Amino acid sequence: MAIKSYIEAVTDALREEMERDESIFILGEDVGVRGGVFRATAGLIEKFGEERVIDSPLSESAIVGVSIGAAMVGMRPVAEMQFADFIFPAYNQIVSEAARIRYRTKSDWTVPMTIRAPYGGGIHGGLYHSQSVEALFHHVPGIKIVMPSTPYDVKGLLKAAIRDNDPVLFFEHKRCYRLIKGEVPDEDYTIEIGKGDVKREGTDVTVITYGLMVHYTLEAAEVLEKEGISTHVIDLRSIKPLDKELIIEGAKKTGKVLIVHEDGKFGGVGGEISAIIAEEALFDLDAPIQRLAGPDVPGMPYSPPQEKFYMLNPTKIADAIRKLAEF
Amino acid sequence: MAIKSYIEAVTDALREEMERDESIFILGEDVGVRGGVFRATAGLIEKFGEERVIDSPLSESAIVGVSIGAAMVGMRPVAEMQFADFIFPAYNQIVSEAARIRYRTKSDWTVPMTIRAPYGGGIHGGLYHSQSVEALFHHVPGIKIVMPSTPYDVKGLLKAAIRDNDPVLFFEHKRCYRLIKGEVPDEDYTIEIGKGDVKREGTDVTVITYGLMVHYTLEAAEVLEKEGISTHVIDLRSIKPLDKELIIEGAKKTGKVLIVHEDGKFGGVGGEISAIIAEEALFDLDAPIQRLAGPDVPGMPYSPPQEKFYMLNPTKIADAIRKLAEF
Amino acid sequence: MSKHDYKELGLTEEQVLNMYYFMLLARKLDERFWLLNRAGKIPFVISCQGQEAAQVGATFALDKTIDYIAPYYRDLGCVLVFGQTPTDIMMSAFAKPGDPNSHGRQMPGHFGGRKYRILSGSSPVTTQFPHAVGAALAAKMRGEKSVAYTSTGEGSSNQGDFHEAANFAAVHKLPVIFYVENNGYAISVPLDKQLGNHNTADRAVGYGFPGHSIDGNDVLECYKYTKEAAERARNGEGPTLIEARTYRLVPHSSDDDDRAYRSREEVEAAKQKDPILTFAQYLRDKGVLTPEKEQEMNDSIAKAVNEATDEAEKAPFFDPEDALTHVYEER
Amino acid sequence: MSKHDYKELGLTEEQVLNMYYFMLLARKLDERFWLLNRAGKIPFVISCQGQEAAQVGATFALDKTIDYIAPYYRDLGCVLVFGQTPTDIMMSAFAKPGDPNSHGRQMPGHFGGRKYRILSGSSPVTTQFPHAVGAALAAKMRGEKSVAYTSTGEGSSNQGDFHEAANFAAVHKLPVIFYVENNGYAISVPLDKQLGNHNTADRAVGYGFPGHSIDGNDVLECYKYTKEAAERARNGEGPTLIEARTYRLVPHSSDDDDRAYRSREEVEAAKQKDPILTFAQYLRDKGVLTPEKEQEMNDSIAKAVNEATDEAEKAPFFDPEDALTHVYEER
Ligand SMILES: Cc1ncc(C[n+]2csc(CCOP(=O)(O)OP(=O)(O)O)c2C)c(N)n1
Ligand SMILES: Cc1ncc(C[n+]2csc(CCOP(=O)(O)OP(=O)(O)O)c2C)c(N)n1
Ligand SMILES: [Mg+2]
Ligand SMILES: [Mg+2]
Repeated sequence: MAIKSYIEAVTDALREEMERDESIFILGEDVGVRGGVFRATAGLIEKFGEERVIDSPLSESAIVGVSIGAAMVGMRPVAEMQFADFIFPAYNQIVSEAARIRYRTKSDWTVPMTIRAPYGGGIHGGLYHSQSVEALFHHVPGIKIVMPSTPYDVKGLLKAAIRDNDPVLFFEHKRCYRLIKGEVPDEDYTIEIGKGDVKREGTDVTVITYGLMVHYTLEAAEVLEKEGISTHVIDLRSIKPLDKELIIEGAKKTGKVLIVHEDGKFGGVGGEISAIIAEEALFDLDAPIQRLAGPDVPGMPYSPPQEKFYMLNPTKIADAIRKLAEF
Repeated sequence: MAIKSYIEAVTDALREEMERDESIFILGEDVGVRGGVFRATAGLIEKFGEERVIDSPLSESAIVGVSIGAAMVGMRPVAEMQFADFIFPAYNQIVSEAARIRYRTKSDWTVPMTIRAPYGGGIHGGLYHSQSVEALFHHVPGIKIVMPSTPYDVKGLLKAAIRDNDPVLFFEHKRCYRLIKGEVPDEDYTIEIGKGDVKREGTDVTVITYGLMVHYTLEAAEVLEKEGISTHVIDLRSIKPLDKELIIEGAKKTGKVLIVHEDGKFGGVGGEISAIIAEEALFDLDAPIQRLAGPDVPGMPYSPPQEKFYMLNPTKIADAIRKLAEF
Repeated sequence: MSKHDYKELGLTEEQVLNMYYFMLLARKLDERFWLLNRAGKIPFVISCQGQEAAQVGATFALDKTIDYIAPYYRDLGCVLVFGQTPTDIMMSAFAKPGDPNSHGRQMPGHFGGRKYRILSGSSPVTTQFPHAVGAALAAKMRGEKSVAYTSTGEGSSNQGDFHEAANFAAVHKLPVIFYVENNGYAISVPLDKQLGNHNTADRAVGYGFPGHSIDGNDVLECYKYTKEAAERARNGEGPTLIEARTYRLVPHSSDDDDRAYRSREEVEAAKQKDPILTFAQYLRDKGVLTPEKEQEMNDSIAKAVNEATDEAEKAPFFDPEDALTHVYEER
Repeated sequence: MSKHDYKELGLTEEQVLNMYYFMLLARKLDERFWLLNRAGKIPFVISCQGQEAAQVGATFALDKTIDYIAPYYRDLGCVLVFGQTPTDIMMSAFAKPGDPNSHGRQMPGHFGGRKYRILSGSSPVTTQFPHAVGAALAAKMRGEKSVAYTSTGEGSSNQGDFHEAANFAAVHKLPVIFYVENNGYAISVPLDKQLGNHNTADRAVGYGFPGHSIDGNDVLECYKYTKEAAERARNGEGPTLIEARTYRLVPHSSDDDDRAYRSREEVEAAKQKDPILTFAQYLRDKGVLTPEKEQEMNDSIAKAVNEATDEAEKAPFFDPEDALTHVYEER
């Protein structure tokens, strides 16, 4: 075991997988000598050469489309979107192509491709360098979406994504990159995509969340413990498929559910989670299902006080849990 | 009053608006001499000339992007996506640009643009000519989404969309175009975007739906009435903003809610509707909130029996209502 | 009539007859689709008629044992050359088991098939361009000699993916051939309203690789230029853009009525240059297509088309529930 | 040094001094950003340094009373010419009330402002190209004589929107100028990995309108070609593509470290051709920029930059809740 940062876990997973399997290559903007604008691919071009760590032209649709073509004929591309905010020019290639090639050919053709993208706010990024984009993809059958919160989960899930025979969107929270550190085993391991994780056991309120918000929720839970409120914290880790069992189990356990995500509320991932609970565990509930999320505005402002206002934090989360506990 | 088809209501609204306001123009593929592949713009080029009814190159991102630019400087473009399925190349322009220009300039710049797109299945269109795409946009603050079911609503809402000072996605169900007829006033009128409509009053089960499914639900309700089951049918008409009041009121009225949409279930619009109810009317419910939707597969197959299997119909809807009534 | 001498192009008598055979087979299958559609037996047709020379000429220049093609919806000629059979085609038209393209899931014309080295295509146009570039990138990375061929219509060449794919391939000098079948219309939209420069091959200049606008009614010319492009590609010299100038002899699809937007005179004039008629005449003039051979070919094609139609008509549909399978890997 | 004679271009002494003034003002504001950033006062800088001639030369050729510009994030020179003040700029750098671009909502460099006829820009690159085309289409429809100008980097010219916008404008012969500031890098990616053909102006051939690759270090050359393009546009002759060859003298942004990917020698060599130094020399040689005038200009710019910085530093922030406003029209 070693202590690694969240971003080191990314780099380690990439390097180890590329060592293991020659068909894996990286494609993205500035992933080469620059090592990525966040340095997630640092050192890889030196190790694997510019044939396998490709600085692509500034063309997201080509990055994804070319990856799809390469994946169809047997390669395993790991494409990088420099920021999740810039994934939309590739939306057609992801939604119309990557997600459907298996289905439309009954698995005659498949797309074993991973798309990595840094997402999330709180980094002075303004409208277009702070976004969470999962809500714009979670409806799409044929893709998987992973959003890990810890270095351990990052490494195990990124390896699983790369080995998966279907397209996986792998969203990494920018704020976590250097902020979050944790133990990572030295041995090779993977984590099953679609399985959540209880990050804290509790009995009063169940919080269902993912990404940076897991950490904020755990902080809130610490504070609340002193007040005598016990919080059950589910880290979804994957947004698609969702770990329905863990969600239902968590809802039944406390009867009070708070769904937390950084992204805006309306039409967010929280809606689906709430609907699943309302469909399958309604009579186990002791309080309305609550969602705590970002405001429904088109983006996170650059203005520092406004960015702070937009972002959730442990205090806001603790308040919401407290309210629910007292319900 | 005259009896008009759903598509005639589209054409009439376009023509009347273009007569009223010179800044309105149409931009899309085959909208000119061809009058649109569904003939929604039939006769307009003859009346308004090719300067105002523009056959564009096959470039959805340009159609939307050019419309945005024209709208910013004072025009009121009505862009047509030939099929909703082909809106994704323009996703970046819609989501990153149209939806945010007001917000990012505090209304210094605005985008009074309408994007019309025929959507929906049951027309032997296969994966890429049958889609419902609203779930991929309803999360996006800054845009509005209208999905009318009757000629009356089409005309009133399309006029409202064109007069709206924000970008509106106006989705027209292809199957409704010639199938659905109804009374349309001769006088000018608009319908407020964001207001749903009770299409049938009932007391046992509340169905919340939109588009073609409104008609299928009304058919189901007819059948069920003979069995003594009374169905309350809410036609949302607009997906964004959602008519929250009408939804809550409908949920409270019967205590049993069925949400119906043609599109797949996971991450669909139904999730948000369910979550709103679970948040605000949980203790008024007598049964779990149910969602009846298409299967979670990447598209509607072309194979006739499979297309039929995919599509909802009055029988499937009646079964779901019956089950809920008996709960 | 072709201005090329097939022998000078290194083609044998048998090969040119074979080319003609595929062109005619494509045409006859296509004609049958329309009959079936008008009889209410298949819901949708999208045609190759008029573009057979462009398609057959190009794909004949490829190596179907190692190359990949990512064709577009009109490319019936291409997929026949790459091995699809009349039965494959008819199964696809009827959306029945045996359809190698999509197993009944997609509309006809959405080609594919791993065993034929045909990448799966969809409806949103030009998405296949980056895919072909990806296949070419893989070939380069693995040191394989294979070429990726992809085609689209001239209207579709205005999509952003055209540009992004072309530039990407140029940067990496990838073994890919971009082929535009310029048939004068994007559904109803004529060139004047589609293109600032009607010659789409000129775009190659901007990417730094060769571009050729060629006579798409001349199967030998299409063969010649594609052959050269394939050789360049195999030699590591990078992509080529070819525009084949053709004409769409029928409406856009079975849902279209082209009388609204083009004159009958124009269509009639184009029919005079029908590549099948002119190539048949060329072959007759060269003494290659004898009356006996012609009769034989017509008979065998008619038989193949009839049998395939019968088989497909009689075949059962897929089970409805089968629609739920193959969303993700099934283990 | 410019190979053009400003008088032959129809420019007065006052005008060329004014050009120099805007170039220098842009540079000095930009230098101040870096100081503020390194002092922890503003979180982000994206620079115009090295590209001032390309920006000022081009926008000087436009008519700011009727034309629209849709610039990209480096175009500080452009927006100054179109009327933004040092205070505007500093308010934007600090994200405070008075920022005309986004009222504190966007990062600096995301220009806009209706009163300045600057269309609002975002971060996803090249989306402004179709917007400018739309503004040009509106001008044509309304019979106005205005021109729409839009710019981007050479890396960004590989986005699909570049292609779609260019072709659309070509079809309709719209009054638009596409301007590419080719500074040799897209962040760390050099031309060899970005472009199949390093000359992006060659792409104009494919669209059927003129393209020019010009010396972006020569403000007069940039003026000359943009002026001609604007005249063509106003005469209904359609779009022009101009590539200005420049160099980015500083890292991509305050988050970048360019030592990883380019040598100090290369940067030093480029600094010898710094357009501000060479234009100053040109003006001195022509006797236009006298020592007195130079001193005066330096002083007034220093004062303006200082005052604007102070003002912005002292200004209050926006209210947090203000973040919830202007999502839709507020009635
Ligand atoms: C992205 C997208 N937009 C619109 C369509 C609808 N559509 C199908 S074919 C076609 C015209 C294509 O014209 P062209 O590329 O010239 O090919 P042709 O049909 O003439 O062979 C259109 C608009 C589509 N399939 N995909
Ligand atoms: C669609 C999109 N992808 C990626 C980025 C991140 N990004 C910002 S600037 C830049 C490089 C741009 O290079 P170039 O166009 O040459 O302009 P320059 O910065 O050199 O002036 C990149 C990759 C972005 N802003 N938008
Ligand atoms: Mg065509
Ligand atoms: Mg650059």
